[in-house]
Amino acid sequence: MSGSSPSEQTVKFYQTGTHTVGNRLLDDAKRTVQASMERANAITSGHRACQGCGEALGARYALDAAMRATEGQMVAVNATGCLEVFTTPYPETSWQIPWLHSLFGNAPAVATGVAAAFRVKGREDVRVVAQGGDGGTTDIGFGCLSGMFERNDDVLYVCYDNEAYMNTGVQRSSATPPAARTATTPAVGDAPGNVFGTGKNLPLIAMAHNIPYVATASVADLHDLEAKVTKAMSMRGARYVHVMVPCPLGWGSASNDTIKVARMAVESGLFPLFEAEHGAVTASNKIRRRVPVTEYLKLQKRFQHLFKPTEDTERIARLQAMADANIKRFDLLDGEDAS
Amino acid sequence: MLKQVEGSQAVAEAVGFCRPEVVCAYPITPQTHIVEGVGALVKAGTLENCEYINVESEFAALSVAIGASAAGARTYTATASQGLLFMAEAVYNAAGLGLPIVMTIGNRAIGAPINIWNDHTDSMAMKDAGWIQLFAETNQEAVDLHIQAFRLAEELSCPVMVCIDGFILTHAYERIDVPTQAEVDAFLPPYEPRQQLDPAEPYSIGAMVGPEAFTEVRYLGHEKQLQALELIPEIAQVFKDVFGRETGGLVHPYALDGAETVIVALGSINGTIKEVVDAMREDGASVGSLSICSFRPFPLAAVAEALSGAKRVVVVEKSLAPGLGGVVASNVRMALARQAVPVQTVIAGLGGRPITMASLRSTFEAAAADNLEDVHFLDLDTEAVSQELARARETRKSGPTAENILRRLGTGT
Amino acid sequence: MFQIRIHGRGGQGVVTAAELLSAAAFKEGRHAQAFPSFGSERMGAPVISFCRIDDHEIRLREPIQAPDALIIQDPTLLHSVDVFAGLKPDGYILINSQRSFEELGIADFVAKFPAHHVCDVGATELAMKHVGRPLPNAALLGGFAAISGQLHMDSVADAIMEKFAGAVGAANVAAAREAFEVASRA
Amino acid sequence: MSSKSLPFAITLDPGTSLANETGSWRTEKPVYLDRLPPCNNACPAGENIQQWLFHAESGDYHTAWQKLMEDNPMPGVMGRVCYHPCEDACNRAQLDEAVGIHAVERFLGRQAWEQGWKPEFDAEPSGKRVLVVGAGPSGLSAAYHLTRLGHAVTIREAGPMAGGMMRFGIPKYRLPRDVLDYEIQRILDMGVTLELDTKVEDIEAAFTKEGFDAVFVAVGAHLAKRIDIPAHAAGKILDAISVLRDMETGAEPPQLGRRVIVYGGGNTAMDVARTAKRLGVEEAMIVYRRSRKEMPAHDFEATEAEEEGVMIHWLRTIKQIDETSFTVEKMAIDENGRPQPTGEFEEIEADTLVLALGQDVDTSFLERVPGVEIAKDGVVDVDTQMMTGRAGLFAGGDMVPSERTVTVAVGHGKKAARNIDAWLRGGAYEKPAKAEIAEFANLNTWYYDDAPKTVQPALDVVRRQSGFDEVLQGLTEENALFEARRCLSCGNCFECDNCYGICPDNAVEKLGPGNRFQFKYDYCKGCGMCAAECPCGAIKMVAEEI
Repeated sequence: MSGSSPSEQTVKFYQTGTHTVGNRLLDDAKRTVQASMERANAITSGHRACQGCGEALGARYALDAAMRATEGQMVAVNATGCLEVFTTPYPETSWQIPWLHSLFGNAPAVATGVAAAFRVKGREDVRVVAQGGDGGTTDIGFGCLSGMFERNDDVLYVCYDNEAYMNTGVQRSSATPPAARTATTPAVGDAPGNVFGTGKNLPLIAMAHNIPYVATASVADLHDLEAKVTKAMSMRGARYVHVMVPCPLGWGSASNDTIKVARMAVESGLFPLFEAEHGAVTASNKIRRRVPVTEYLKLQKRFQHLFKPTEDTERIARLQAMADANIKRFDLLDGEDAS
Repeated sequence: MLKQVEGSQAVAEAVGFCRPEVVCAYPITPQTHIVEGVGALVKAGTLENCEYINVESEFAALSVAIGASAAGARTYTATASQGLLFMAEAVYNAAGLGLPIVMTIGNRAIGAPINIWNDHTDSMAMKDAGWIQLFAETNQEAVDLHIQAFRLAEELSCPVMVCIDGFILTHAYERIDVPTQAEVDAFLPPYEPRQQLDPAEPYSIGAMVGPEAFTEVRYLGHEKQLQALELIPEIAQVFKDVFGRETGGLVHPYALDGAETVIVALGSINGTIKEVVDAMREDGASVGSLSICSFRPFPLAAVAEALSGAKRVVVVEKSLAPGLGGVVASNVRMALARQAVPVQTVIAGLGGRPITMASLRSTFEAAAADNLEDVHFLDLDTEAVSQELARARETRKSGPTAENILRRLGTGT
Repeated sequence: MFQIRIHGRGGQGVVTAAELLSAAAFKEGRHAQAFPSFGSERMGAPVISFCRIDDHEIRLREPIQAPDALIIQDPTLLHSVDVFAGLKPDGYILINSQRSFEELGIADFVAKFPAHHVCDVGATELAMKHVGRPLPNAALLGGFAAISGQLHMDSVADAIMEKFAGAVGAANVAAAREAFEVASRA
Repeated sequence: MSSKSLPFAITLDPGTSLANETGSWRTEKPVYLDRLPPCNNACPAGENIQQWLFHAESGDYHTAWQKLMEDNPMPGVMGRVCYHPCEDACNRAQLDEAVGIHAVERFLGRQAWEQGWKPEFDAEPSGKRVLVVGAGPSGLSAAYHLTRLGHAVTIREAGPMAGGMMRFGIPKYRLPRDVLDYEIQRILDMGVTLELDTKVEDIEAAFTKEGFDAVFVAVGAHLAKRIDIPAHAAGKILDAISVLRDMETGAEPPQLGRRVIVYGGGNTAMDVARTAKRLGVEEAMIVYRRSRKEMPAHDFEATEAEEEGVMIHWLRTIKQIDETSFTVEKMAIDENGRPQPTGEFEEIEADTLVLALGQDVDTSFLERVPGVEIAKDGVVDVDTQMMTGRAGLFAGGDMVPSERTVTVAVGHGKKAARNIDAWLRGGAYEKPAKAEIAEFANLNTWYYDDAPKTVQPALDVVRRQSGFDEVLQGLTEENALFEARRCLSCGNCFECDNCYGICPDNAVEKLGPGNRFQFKYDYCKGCGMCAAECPCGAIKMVAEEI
């Protein structure tokens, strides 16, 4: 964030700095694809996502970035889930790219097949992106995903993580955070919400496969999300990008808070943004303005029971500890704050 | 070219000559030798332009095939038994998407109890998934059906299962006329997908379809099977013109002239049945047999016609619909809806139980004498089951049936 | 139709033996069908394989219950399995052993069969001698050709050479030929 | 492509969901609006600060300057002497520090001088003639704006030089004269006639004899307030205004002796004390009866004065003068903020006392004009149109009730000009309604990079004590650009593409550079993300009437 050559300044000190989608004075390279009037709009208007859907947004960013990276030579494979349902209810589809939906649990394998087909036809210029929600990725599709990773197939898999089975009505997945209320982890009893000490960290599992590239991203930092997808598309082999996409319906957050909620997840340390290559973490995004986890939790009804009728300081502390652990593990603080 | 070769190996070679572009492999007995064979062809470079993919499960195997086929590649895989059931969801999906995948089933029983030997329960479990199901009577037919299957699948844009009896065919060394690449090329045109994933034409494939159109989609799937009823004999005819062999088609009638008792069956058991028929005919019995090659679509008309002269029909089948009886028999009865002909079911060869000429003959003679109960379980150890039933009646906690019987037979551990 | 049943143990090439028989018959323009007693047997467990030889297409798929010939690759099976089950009265018996039928304790049984139909050959020793490994199956095929007259030694040799290329094949053929001689003299 | 060849229902043609107009889901809809930035709202001269910064931040200084000149004819002067209430109101102050608006304004003034830019305007000559009395900031501003509106203007100034308090009230070290002269000259170059040393005594004659269609008087407030202090033998007593005037007009600088007491707590007091210091007096002292908290002077002036060695005696009143010794009584502030005597006394030695207790207006020449009302505190009453009781006679600047600063005066000039113009055209000036203020709460400041204010370089203290060089230096272009870019553009879209980029429904249409965006209401579901993520609060959610 430093450096004061005039050219640097025109970017850094422009009103919007590096944080908005674009702006009239930034050179194109510094804007996101979404700032362009010529963007691909892989998912166009008329889809049936809820108001303020983080997944609809994250998917457009990811796929448009991939479209740019591949100059349009791209195919998308989709697991069953909200994204698939709200984009392709007969007789209309919102996709403007070649798109295939097969099943809930097999998107990675289907993508492997698509990639193999293009390879055998000598069309290696056509790249494959597979995508699914956290349910399709961390649970039912986990076996196929691991297989795709292990074979190092030339597929970018993007997981849109909204931390529960939203399509079926907000049931717990292995990506649901502790204490979160879902339809299958109700906020009742003396340990309301999801159980502590459960769940799996898919980015780390992906890293364990030693694949070329693993990254986490968030709709809170759209430049970063795009940059990571772009970087992923510059590589061959199995790549994995895990994007946090808030779900206003499932999280009980305001539809206009979608980006704010995602931002608080990042700024609190609960959702660390990092990159890894061949199993080793290579970079992490520093927290800009650190906030306590309560700033994040309070925006969401699924955590409401942590504050009402009385503040559940013990569980809040455990969640804060998770954030602190991430901050330490991924070195999320800059210089002096770090100490 | 004539060869003395293992059935699996011959099928592998035939599949290779069909120039598949993507082959997915996951091991399961008794299908394994086939994908191993294809794999060897790819590895050796004999089969070029083919991606051979070792996957992590049958579910993945067919899923990879779905992706490859949707992307316009000629795609093949093989499985059996539990494997077929594990990929069940993808089996329906491939048919729903109209992807012309060809898959070999090395027919085998389904557990529990776990059993690796042959019967037809696996294929029967998927009979209504929307795939075409062809049953091979011999290894020669197994080879030929694969070549026909690709053409059939691709002309209809519909997946095809070629069902081969596990071990009985897959592991048998026989004289097989294995075709040449040139012959296969002459018969099987390059794959031209009806639709494929293509950046130049960015369709969405696999949309969600609601009540307003789902019935129509299903109807069209049914219609496709009906078209197959026309196409299967045509393709068999073309195949005969090229290869000079009469294989495939809908049904294979045998010694039906004046046959009052007609035996109906699927797959390799028809060989033994023919021997029995010949033997009985020599002794003056008026029996014949009908081998059904195309189980899906089910050739109602062809079966009705073949059985038009029969006074009674005995269906020998290697699968059981618990609580009903025979799966094939039920289908045959539908074919005979307008004929007052009794159709009896003989459940035989479950889990690899040998089907002997002797047992069949006595059964057919009983049938001919209208002295056969329906449903008849061939060579059933009635003593064993009655004792187990008695035991179960006595004690609430009777334990696992299979182990109990084995214990009683003294072959258990 | 001539039907052969082969008894042995997992790892002794029982299935290969049946395959080779069928291949040899094929080379003589005959139809043949070889198949194992399907199962998941492991090394050492009793294994059976079958081979049918005929002059026209073989449609029969049942296991061979009344064999015309028995090849017993492992004499220890004599006491654990009913290897002789269903053997035709004028059937053939070939046993892999250097010991006499008396020593094997089956003298009385084999006496019921035509003398030239029964034979024991030290096939394992021959295999050790020629191949260097205790794999009796190929050698026994030579013995079978000699006593049954169903196959020519040369077609057996061709089948072996086709299955095992080069030196290994040649060594097995040598073993088979010596077994053929031994059996012919018996 | 057609879907004829494609499988029924399962396979669909791309982008067909455009047929599904999800706009019907909406209960609230976003609308773009321009809110009024607090800086603009606070500017006495009515400058559209956010807008000229908008151009400046893109490096288009000329456009920025022209925009600024629409409201204020003297950016160079203003960037130096204005007490910039805009910066006090700046939303950025709540983020880190206020934008250094005055510094950028001063920079633009400098650019204009170096590039020789002229104000662009096109107005049909109205044929009307307007007399402006007084060449101070108010009069000059009025003349400038009236000229832009097409009227012929004559300025009559009683003094020898134009500029009024800008020249006679503000020392060189705060406002170099070359800057003042240049910007005054630029106004005259537009065709304004300036008559110096011409005191107007008869307003009526200007209408009747000379035939001016309207007259604007802005003669300021020049009469120094005096008080009586018991003095046995009074030492030298001067008033601040005369001292500062003499600095401009006198043959040589005023003689102040070794020690000077300046009596008062306003900016003028500070100016005189600091001037005295520069003239070389050994002790420049300020005596003020209240504390620093209550003083009318701006804090930075007191600070700068102290930096330069001026000694400020807070809470003191002068009770008695005997030659060079001054008896002062300590005061204390009561709960009402008023100073009360304590009965404690001190002695201070000084050679000269300069009174800086404020000024009164010389309204004598107006008293003869029928209809003109003089308020009790000696200022002239004007209506909302800034017209006196005499039709066609308008007044502004220090002589009417208001805060007395150069910027307010310039604002009066503009306001008067607009009213005079409307009156001359037989109407009344309608002030456009104010848009709602862009509050800090309307902003999403996450999107603004961290960028602390640039500090203007200041002259070192020694040189400040010894000469009249300008204390505050200007900004380099890089710094000015940087400072301009710190503007949050409160309430006004600056095309950051956020709404366009983050709409989950692609319901925002980008119209291209300079043309901003528009909503595609056919698809907008009304989630409100655009409004929430708009950095500058230029989007508002309004309920759909159902």
